[in-house]
This record gives sequence, structure tokens and C-alpha cells, in this order.
Amino acid sequence: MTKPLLAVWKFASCDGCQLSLLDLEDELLAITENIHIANFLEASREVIAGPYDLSLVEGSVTTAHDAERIVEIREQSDFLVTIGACATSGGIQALRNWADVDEFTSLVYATPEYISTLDTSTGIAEHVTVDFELRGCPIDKGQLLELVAAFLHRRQPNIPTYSVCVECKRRGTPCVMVAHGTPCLGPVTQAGCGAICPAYNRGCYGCFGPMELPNTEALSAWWRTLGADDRALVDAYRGFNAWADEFRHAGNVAAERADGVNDE
Amino acid sequence: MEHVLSIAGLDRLLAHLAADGFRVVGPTMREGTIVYGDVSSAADLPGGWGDEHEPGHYRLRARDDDALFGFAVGPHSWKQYLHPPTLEVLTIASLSGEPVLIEPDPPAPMAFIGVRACDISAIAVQDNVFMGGAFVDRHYATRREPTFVVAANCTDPGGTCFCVSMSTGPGAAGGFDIALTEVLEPAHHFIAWSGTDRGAAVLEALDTTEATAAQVDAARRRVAMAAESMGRQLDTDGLPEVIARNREHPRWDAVAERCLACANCTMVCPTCFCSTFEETTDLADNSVRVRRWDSCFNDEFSYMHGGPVRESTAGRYRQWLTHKLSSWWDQFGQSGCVGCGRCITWCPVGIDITAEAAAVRAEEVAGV
Amino acid sequence: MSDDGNGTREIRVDYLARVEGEGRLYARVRDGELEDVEFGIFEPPRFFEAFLRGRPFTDAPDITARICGICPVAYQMSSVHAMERARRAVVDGELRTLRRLLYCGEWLESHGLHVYMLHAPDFLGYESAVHMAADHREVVEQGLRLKRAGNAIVTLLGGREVHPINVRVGGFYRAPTMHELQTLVPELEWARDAAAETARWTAQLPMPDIEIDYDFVSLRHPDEYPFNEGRIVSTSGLDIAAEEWPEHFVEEHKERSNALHAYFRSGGMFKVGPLARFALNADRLTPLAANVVAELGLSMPCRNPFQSIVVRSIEMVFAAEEALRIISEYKRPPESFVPIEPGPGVGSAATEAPRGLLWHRYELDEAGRIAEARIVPPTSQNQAVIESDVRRVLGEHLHLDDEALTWRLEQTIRNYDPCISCATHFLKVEIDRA
Amino acid sequence: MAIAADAGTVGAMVPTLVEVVDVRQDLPDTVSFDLQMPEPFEFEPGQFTMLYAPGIGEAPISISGDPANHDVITHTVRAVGKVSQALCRLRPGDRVGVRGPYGVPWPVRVAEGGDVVLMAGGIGLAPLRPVLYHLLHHRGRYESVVLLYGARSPIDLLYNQELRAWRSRYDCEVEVTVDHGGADWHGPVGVVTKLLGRAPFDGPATTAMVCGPEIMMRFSARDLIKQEVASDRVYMSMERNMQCGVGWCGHCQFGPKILCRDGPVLPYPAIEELLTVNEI
Ligand SMILES: Cc1cc2nc3c(=O)[nH]c(=O)nc-3n(C[C@H](O)[C@H](O)[C@H](O)COP(=O)(O)OP(=O)(O)OC[C@H]3O[C@@H](n4cnc5c(N)ncnc54)[C@H](O)[C@@H]3O)c2cc1C
Ligand code: SF4
Ligand code: SF4
Ligand code: SF4
Repeated sequence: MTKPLLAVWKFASCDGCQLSLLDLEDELLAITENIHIANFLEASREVIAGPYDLSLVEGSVTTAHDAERIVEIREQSDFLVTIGACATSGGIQALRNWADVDEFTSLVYATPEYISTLDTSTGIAEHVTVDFELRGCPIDKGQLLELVAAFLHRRQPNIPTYSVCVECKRRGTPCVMVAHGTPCLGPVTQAGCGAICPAYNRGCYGCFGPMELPNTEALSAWWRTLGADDRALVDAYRGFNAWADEFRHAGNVAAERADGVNDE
Repeated sequence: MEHVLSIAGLDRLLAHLAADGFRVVGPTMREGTIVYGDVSSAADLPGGWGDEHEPGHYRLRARDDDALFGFAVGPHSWKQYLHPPTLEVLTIASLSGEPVLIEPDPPAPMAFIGVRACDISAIAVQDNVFMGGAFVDRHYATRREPTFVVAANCTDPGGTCFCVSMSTGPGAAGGFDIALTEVLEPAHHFIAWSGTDRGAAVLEALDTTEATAAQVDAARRRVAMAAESMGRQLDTDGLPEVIARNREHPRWDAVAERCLACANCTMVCPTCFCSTFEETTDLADNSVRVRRWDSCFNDEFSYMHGGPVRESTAGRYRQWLTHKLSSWWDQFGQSGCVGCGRCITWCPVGIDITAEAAAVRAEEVAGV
Repeated sequence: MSDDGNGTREIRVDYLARVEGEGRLYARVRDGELEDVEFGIFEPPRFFEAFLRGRPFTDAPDITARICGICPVAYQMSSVHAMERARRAVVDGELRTLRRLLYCGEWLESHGLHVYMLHAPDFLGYESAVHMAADHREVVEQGLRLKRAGNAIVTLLGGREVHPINVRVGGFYRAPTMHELQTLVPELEWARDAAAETARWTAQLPMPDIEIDYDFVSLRHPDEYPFNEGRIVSTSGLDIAAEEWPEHFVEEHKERSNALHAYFRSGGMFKVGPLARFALNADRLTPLAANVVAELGLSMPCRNPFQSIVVRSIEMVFAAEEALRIISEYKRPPESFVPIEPGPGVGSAATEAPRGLLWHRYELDEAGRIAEARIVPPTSQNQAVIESDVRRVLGEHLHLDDEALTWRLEQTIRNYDPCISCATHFLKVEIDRA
Repeated sequence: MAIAADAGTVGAMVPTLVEVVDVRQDLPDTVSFDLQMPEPFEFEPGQFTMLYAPGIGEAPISISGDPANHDVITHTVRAVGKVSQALCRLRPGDRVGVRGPYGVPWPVRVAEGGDVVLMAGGIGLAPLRPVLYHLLHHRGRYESVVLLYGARSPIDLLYNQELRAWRSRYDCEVEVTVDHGGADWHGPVGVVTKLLGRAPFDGPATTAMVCGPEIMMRFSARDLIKQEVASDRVYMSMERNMQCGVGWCGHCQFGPKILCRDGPVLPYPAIEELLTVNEI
């Protein structure tokens, strides 16, 4: 049997998600025995032409050229999986979606005329059909391994969509919101990371994006009782998954309230 | 016979159990909470610390005495040991060849130190689920059967406790090998008695003195006082029926506005037993079946092809409350709630099961 | 690649492999003379400095980490130090030491990745470490294990290997227990020895014999091989504090090169990274690392860019040794961070990312929100010198056929372990005017 | 670690691996397969097993074959998700894991001496087929035997050949309807309850067993009762997410019922009210 071909693609991103593949130190060689890394520039200068059986796409679409490139990649990919918050919801760079990009450009670049970029940073699914999403900023390498193993065995990967709290409790971490009064996004955020932040005494900051049924309104209300103001809520929701529907909405609601109250 | 056990005697008890081959676990302090962990002497226990419980709120509180069990309950429950949150239940080695099914060995026997009366009831509830029916869960049973239970009667209940309403506490009526009541005055000691022969044998070996009637009485009074200071109450009179006939109550939608569907209540609940099975193949030719705690608040919990049966938070909250207070009776002939108060304290937004049940009762839907 | 028959050769590598991020190389040679070289970066811009504005100062370590998934710790370190300076807070004792430990982890991980997975295949003629594993499985496994040893530190101390969550302005959210750190020891002891072996192994790899007269720039600390602290020094005699960086360096926008390049204000380019640190701080290496240097008879300073693979290996020895020392002396601090109130201020800091000096500067408003941010990563500082190396190597290897020459040029760039993702937030995007 | 093969020490969750001996593609998305049991396997009509597709997972599947056959057991699976799809890919010689049988069976004893009406929708015929086999094996114990079966369209008819064979028998009445007929469909078109009107049974003396989509079962029960079948003589087989089959996972709760233990077959009065509640 010929090995299936794997391609790893990069759009606007930090490379952290694709690095997770190389961070599978114990499994990397076993993976390459089961799947042929046909196109993965961060790891190999060998490039085998498509079509590919499995494409992992990292990064968000921020240029007109990338918007075209993703369509070509989709055409060459049998099964296309987005890896990470950038690819899934635009990533941290989606904060530009609220801003005047020309102003952003001039803030950062000496010669803004030479910068050609779209006004928005968007997830891959806004451009092409995506077969599966791995959440996280960065993705969890265990979930990545599960995805690859499931792909090879033709089964559905075990990727839960419930809240971070479930993993937090399985891990035995006392709730930081209840026990310390620390605001935590865990109850509205999808599990997958293993509930790391509460285990380190900090609130979850939402890098796996919204869970399946997030009640951001109720959580925001409770954060306020813990002393978080609307600005803090805006900052919290406008993080690494700022452009994901439910967080975007929650951030906008808080922003409107903040503007109303602060009257800047 | 009741014994007087000194603090040194407690140390001897723990050492004795360890020497008998038990892994000894009990309350310890971690990150501002009292949670279970391995203990080897009284010094590992949260001496001088109490706890403060309100809906969605928990804080440690320094006591003005040295009580070792001067708190109510923490976020952990004993189910984490008897029904572990994540457990590899089966390995299927070499899938494509001649598959071999391998079950894990049970862990070393455990001794639980400081089990509250409500938690003894909770353990009994789970015993019923996993061992009381036609099929016995061997993962549970091999943990549960050898477990040595040292109860500690409650003398300082928390603001979310309602064991009296559920008739499960604050004193343990049975289900223990040894029971302790902590007495702080005049000298710090425990009144101890056994509930099983092996408990009696251990106590005999500890070099204790026999308690006088007055000492026993003083200890009883402390537990009786605890019964007077419950943080909460639940009117259980006809409650299973009330809940069962109010499946269409507006309160379910009202609570769904506040509920995060985050599943914390079910995770901290000492009786919630639900789990999911995940089959994970590795890159070699093996498959591992993992059992993980699951919750009726999760979308996939009620999933059937096409979508979840319980799509809304209202439906999920109703399932939780109804199961705890009503349908558990139909299924297992007892209450699924023991009144420990954990779900109230550890709900990140402070939803209170006693308040929700009372609200449903107060405004029963007419004509159902 | 082409030869138009008129003696013009074009070397074009559209997607540079085994570098972090997306870059390209273009070179044109006419009549045996080098006409044009361009090391371009077409990674799209992500505007970090812009959207940092208005965020609370405490957000900087988490947000700037996302500039680079390969060296997030470096971003977290430079940002927390800059913020602490802005707020005039001092973080020392065990907290400072834990930061060094975290950096040890990142260096081990990043250098392990680069030496074995990205760079070594060039010397042995493999397309990738995976190809290399077919013939040298133990070598690749050793590399992966070294990398994992570094990741183990970052994961324990930081919570996960990429974008650790435990770093905060003022210290950590949670300090590890002594017992937890002890669990790292056996693997680190192995890693220290394996890194020494790695140095010996890399030293005998076939490599071009080239000496380039670089002006090296790195941090220098009175007692330590530098991670988080020290003055910025250079072979040409510079010796300044981090906040003086803008007075001595300038970033130029060179239109044809598609990027901002950093130069000395006085003119002239410089080089940051392992070779620079080694050149300026070899006397601060830990004992075993120093022994290995002596044993290998490495020239000091080392001016052969291809030998960076050896120097990275030596830095791995150092990182493992230093980590072991820190763990053996560790006492869990009573508080995991120094509380810092929000408020105004200006602060800059430079720390040593695996790839070289990483400089941050922030201005905070009255509410402690970021009013202005400036970030200069190592790869942008090395831009100019990378292009210059490419010219030089090209000039000396014109006899090679296109295939071999291309590979050699790629290798020249990979000598720098360039992290393009880092660089892009200020790099200009290519505009296709065709 | 214990090799989970020694009888007696095996946990209730450990499947027995058995060989697939025959596979029949019933419909484009539905497959029946026979499993060779290493030891005689007894089950009652309506019971199910947990079938394990190695490396993929388990699913509850009703036994669809003849309860008199203790050596080879049959299941019929519709491919809808990860496990069922894997089961539908099975080939003779492959192995699957089996646990069971589990669950409360159809009341074939209760029904003795009277008429029996079986009503099936779609794949719901699979759990009812063992009942029909049983009734036909013990034909003398029952009065009329009626099977009413509805499918989406003629090509969705399960066990089509067998249906024809049953129809040609004189000792049972088999009626089939489809939601959408076609040019060459000459039978009834419409919902299965429409068949009730002309089916030969005596309501008060009838036991009815219904299996199909929830909505179909509700309407069937309503119409059966209209035809004077006692409501406690109407039984239906319920379906919920089921992970363990032995009462420990909690998923298959249907209000006060734990379906793998108290069901899947339940008398209508026990669930009548629950069937009207959303999200139960
Ligand atoms: C008592 C009983 C008898 C059944 N008999 C048959 C039968 O004879 N033939 C047949 O084709 N189907 C039958 N089903 C339905 C069958 O079990 C589901 O179609 C199957 O579980 C879907 O699993 P999957 O992994 O293919 O689907 P996925 O959609 O991938 O489901 C994922 C998981 O959800 C659960 N799940 C999803 N749908 C159902 C469901 N309908 N019922 C129970 N759990 C579900 C399972 O745990 C499954 O593993 C029966 C169900 C029950 C409860
Ligand atoms: S999702 Fe986060 S970790 Fe992944 S590429 Fe984007 S910024 Fe990096
Ligand atoms: S700490 Fe956060 S993730 Fe954990 S239970 Fe509490 S709210 Fe949920
Ligand atoms: S309340 Fe929910 S999670 Fe708890 S036992 Fe009942 S169904 Fe399971």
C-alpha cells in the first residue's frame, strides 16, 4: 500500500502550530513511516507535487494572493484540516478587523505604500470548505497526533467540543474563579489544551475558541461581579480567537457597554 | 466501644494503614483549597484551616484553633479514586494480527482518611450504580472493595451544605471501618469507634484509651451542633414527584440564562457517574479504550446521528437537576443528591440546586 | 535556475525550506559576476506593534509570544523585562533564576531542532531529517530526544512547549515545586552529555572553509553567559544599555531588498546570534561547555558561519549544564511574582533569543496600557549580513552547478536559523507589479 | 496487566472477538453480517449486543437473526457514523468484538394466545425480525400474525426477498408501504399507520410491537389504541446514545429509564408522557 501524502501549508501565522508536528518527538518517525511528508517546507526541502491525501493548513488569510492560494490548495487536497486559531478564526492578527488597516500599516511601516494586505484576517473556512478544525493557539500536539492516527485508521478523531472546565475538573484543579476570584474563560472555551492555565493558577484566556454552547453573557455578568470592567471583558474576548463568532459578539457587546460607560 | 485517640494516635493510625499496604489519602492543602492527596501523618492535614462556602465562592479561612478536620468539603470527592476521571480500561494489542485484549491491573488498596458522612452516602450511591445491578464494574469494584474508610464526622459545616435535609449527615451512621469525631477541648483528641471487624482490629492495635461517657457525649454534642448550622435546606417532601411533573416549567429557561453548561456541577458531584468511552488507535497497531468522566451538560452526551437530543442548556440543566432529585429514585431507589453542597460552591456562576428546586416547587405548573 | 546562454545565471528559490516562516532567495549572475542578490521575505505582515496599542501592559508576554512559535519564550522574556523596567519593578532571586531556566529549555529545544532537523541534513546531503533518518536513525533520534529534553523544561515551567502560559510581568503565575523540577534531572544529565557528543559530531561534518570578518553584537553579563540581562556589546567596542539601542542602531527601509535592515548608526552591518554570543562571551561558558570548546580547538572568535552548527551544540551543552545547576540550587519562592501596579512608563529590554538579540521597547499610558510598542527581532538585525554572506558564498562557489550552488546558498541562509515569522511584522510585503 | 481472556475474570466491558462469516449488502447503506460464535449464544428477540469495530469503537446493534440459531448470529447495520460505517465495511474473515446480549426483549410470551401486530419503520425492521422468526417457529401459540412495514421508497426495503417470502405465506399477513413510490411500485404509498385500517387483527386481543423513528412510534401507538389495542399491550423499542450497554455510562437515560437496562423495549404507558417532552 502506498503511504498517504501529507502537506503542511502556511498562511499568516507564527509557525507554532506546524512546529507542534515536529514537537511530537516520540512519534515523529513513526508518523513518517505511516504517512509521506510530501510538502512541509519547515521540515524538508523535498516537495512532491499534489494532490495530497491530508493537508494541514496553518495561518489566516490576510492578502489577496493568499485568498487565491488557499483555493488552489483546497483543489489539491482530499482532506483539509485547519490547525490553530489563525487558520480557524483569523488568529490574534484578526484584531486588525476592528481597526483601520491603513492606520495600522503606517504605525508599523516606514513606507506604507508598499504594503499590500487585505483589511481583514480571516479563517480558512471563510474561503474554502474545511473538513476538520483543530483548535488552539497553538494546537495541542496530542490532538494533532490523534487526528493523524484517526486519519490513518479511517475513524473520526476524538476531539471534544465541551468546555475547558471538564478537563480542568478531570485534572483535579480547583476552580480558580471560585477559589481565588480569578476571572476565567474556561466555561465558554472549548477543551483540548488539558486545562493548563487554571493548573498554573491563572484564568483560561480562550486560546481554543468558543465551546459548543457558550453562554458568554452569563460569564461576562459573573466576571463583573469579580471586579472585571467592560474594558477587561473586551480585552479577554478579543484575544487569540477574537474573530470567532461567539467571542466576536461577546467582545462587541462589552465594547459597546464600555464606550457607553467610559464615554471617551 | 469508643476510643480516645490522640493526635499522636492519629499518626499511628496513618502509619499502621500504610504498613498494612494501603495507599493513604486524605485532605491536604493546595493552591488555596483543601483537596485530597497522599498523607503520611497528621502534619499533612490542613491543621488550623477552615473553609468558607457560598454559591460560586470558596475561600480558606484560618481558624483560631488547630482542628485537623475543621472544614466542610473541598472541590475533590472520593470518586476520583474509585471511579477515576480518566482510565484506560482496555488495550487491544496488534489490531491487524491476532488481537489480544488486555485489562489493566487494579491499583494498590487505598485508605481514605476523613470521609464525611455525606460522602459515605455518595460512595454508597455509586456502589449501587457500579456494583448493585446485573453487571459489576470490575474497575470500580476492585478499587472499592479493599478500600479502608476512616470517617470524620462533620463539626463545622459550610454555607452550601444541606446534608441534614438529605438525611446523610453530619454524623456517619455506617459505611466506615473507623469513624472519628474531632474534639478540640480540653485537649485536642478524637473519639474513635469502629464500624467493621477490620476497623476494630486496627483500633485495638493503636494503643488507645477507652472514652468515658462524658467524652462520648461531648463529641456527640459537637455533631449535633453541626446539624443545627447547615448553610442550606432542601424541602424533600414529595420532591421527586414535584420535579417529575414539572418538566415544562419556565424555570428551566430562566436558569439556562445563567447556566454556562460548563459541567462543573456534575464533575464535582460525588455521585455523578457518567462517562464516555474513547477508542484511540496509536500509530503502531494498538488501540486503547479510555473511559473519561462525561456530563449531561455536554453536547455529545446525548448525541445520536443527526444531533444531540438535549440541544439546549435548559434541557441539559433539567436533566441534571431531575436526575439528582427525582429520576435517580426511579432508577436506583434512592436520591442522587447527598447534600454535600459541592455543586453550589463550585458552580462558577453560583447556581444553587436547592434554590432552583424550591423555585420549581413554588410555582408548579398548573394542570400537569 | 537557468542559464540563458549569454552567461547569465539566475538562481531562484521560491520557497526556502527548513527555515521558520516563508522567505525566498533570488540571485542573478552575469558573465561570472554577481549582479543581484535578494533574500526576500513574503510572509504577510501581522501588525503586532499596532494592535498592542491600547492593550494592558500585562498582555504583552502572551501576545508577543505569538510573533514566533519557535521562540515564544524569548518574546515573553524581552517583553516582561521591558514592562518591569517601565514600571520600575525589580524581579530577582529565584524568580530571575527560573526565567533563566525557562530560557535554557527554549535554547535546548530550538537549537536541538535546528542542529538536527534543519541544519545537519544540509551537511550530509539530505533533503530533510526524515530522509536522513533512513540512513542515520540514531542521529535523528538523538536530536529529537535533545529537543524533547528542552521542551520538557518549557512544558513543566511554562505549561506547554509552544506559547507557554505561565510567564507574567513580575514573574510566574505558579512557581514549580522542588520535587517537580527534580523530575527533569535524569534527562537533562543525558542531554548535557548528548549535547557534548553533538558538538563533537558537528565539528567533523564537512563544511566550507570560509572566514568572514563580522562585527558581532550580543549581550554581555558580568558573571553569566547571557540570557536575560547584560549590556549590549560588540566586537568593535560598543558597550551600551538596552535603552540606548535606538541611539546606536537604525532600521533602514531598503526598497529593493523588500525588508527593513538594521545597521549601526555609524554605518556598517553586524551579526547577532550564537556566533556573536560565543565570540563575546566564551569566557562565561559553563565548565563542560568550555572543556568541549577546548577539546575541539575551536578558533575564537569563530568566523566561519557554517560552524554555527558547532557553536549551537556548545550552547546546548551550556543550557543543559546551567539548567542542572539551577535545579540543584532551587528553593521554591514564597511568592511566584512581584505585584506590579498599572501605570505609566517607558521601558526597553534586550534578551538573547536562540537566534540572537531580541529588543523590545514599550511606552505605557497612565492606565498602564500600551501607547507604543517597538520590537526588533534577531532575524531583522541579521538581514543585511545574511545577504552579504550569500554574496560572499556565491562568489566563492560559482564553479558549482546550479543544483549544488542553490543548495549551498540555502545552507548559507540556514546558518542563521532565520525566523521569518518573527521578522515579518515589520517587513514589507512584495508587491507584484507585473 | 491481565490478558482479558480467562473466563470469569473478564470485566463486563470486554468484548469477545468473533469472526465474520458472511456479509450481505441489504441496501446501499445497510449491511447484514453473520458472526460465528465460539460458544452457543442465547438471546431473545429485541435484545442487542455492543458490537466493537476494532480500533474504531462500539455501538449498540440489535440482533436481527433467528433466535433459534445459537451458533451464528446476525446483525443488520445502517452506516450513519464512525462505528456503523466501519461495521458496514466488514468482510468475511474479519473480526469484530461482541458483548451481550443486553436489554429487555420483546414480550413474545405475553403475546401468546392472541394476535400480534409488528410495526416497523426503516431499519426498525431489524430488531423485529427475530420476533417474526420466533412467531413463525411457534406459530401455534399465536392467533393472527401481522407485520406492517414502511420504508422511504421501494429501494429502501430491507430484507426484500424475505419480505416476499413472508408475504406468500398463508400463516402471516405482511403489508408494506413506502413514502414515495415509483412507476413500478404497485403497493400502498404513505405512512405505515395507514396500513392499520385493513390489517386483520382483533384490537383487544392484540399485542403490538413497534420499532422505528420516535415520531412513527408515537403515531402508531395512538392509532393502535384507537383500534382498541390495550395501551399496555403496545410496546416500543427506544433509542438513545448508548456507550456501555450495562448501565454505567449514563448516556441512555430516557427520563426515569436507563434504556440499556430497563429497555430498549418498553410498554407504551411507561413512556407515553415522556414521548411528548422535548429534549428528554
Ligand atoms: C438498543 C439499540 C439498538 C440498535 N440497533 C441497531 C441496529 O440493529 N442497526 C442499526 O443500524 N442501528 C442500530 N442502533 C443505532 C446504532 O446504535 C447507531 O446508529 C450507532 O450507535 C451509531 O454509531 P456510529 O458510531 O456509527 O455513529 P456516530 O454518529 O459516529 O456516533 C458516535 C457515537 O454516538 C452514539 N450514537 C450515535 N447515534 C446513536 C444511536 N442512534 N443510538 C445509540 N447511540 C448512538 C454512539 O455511542 C456512537 O458511538 C441501535 C441503537 C440502540 C440504542
Ligand atoms: S494559531 Fe497561534 S500558535 Fe498557531 S500559528 Fe497561529 S499564532 Fe501560531
Ligand atoms: S478554573 Fe476555569 S476552566 Fe477550571 S473549572 Fe473554573 S472556570 Fe472552569
Ligand atoms: S446528573 Fe448528569 S452527569 Fe450526573 S449522573 Fe445524572 S446524567 Fe450523569
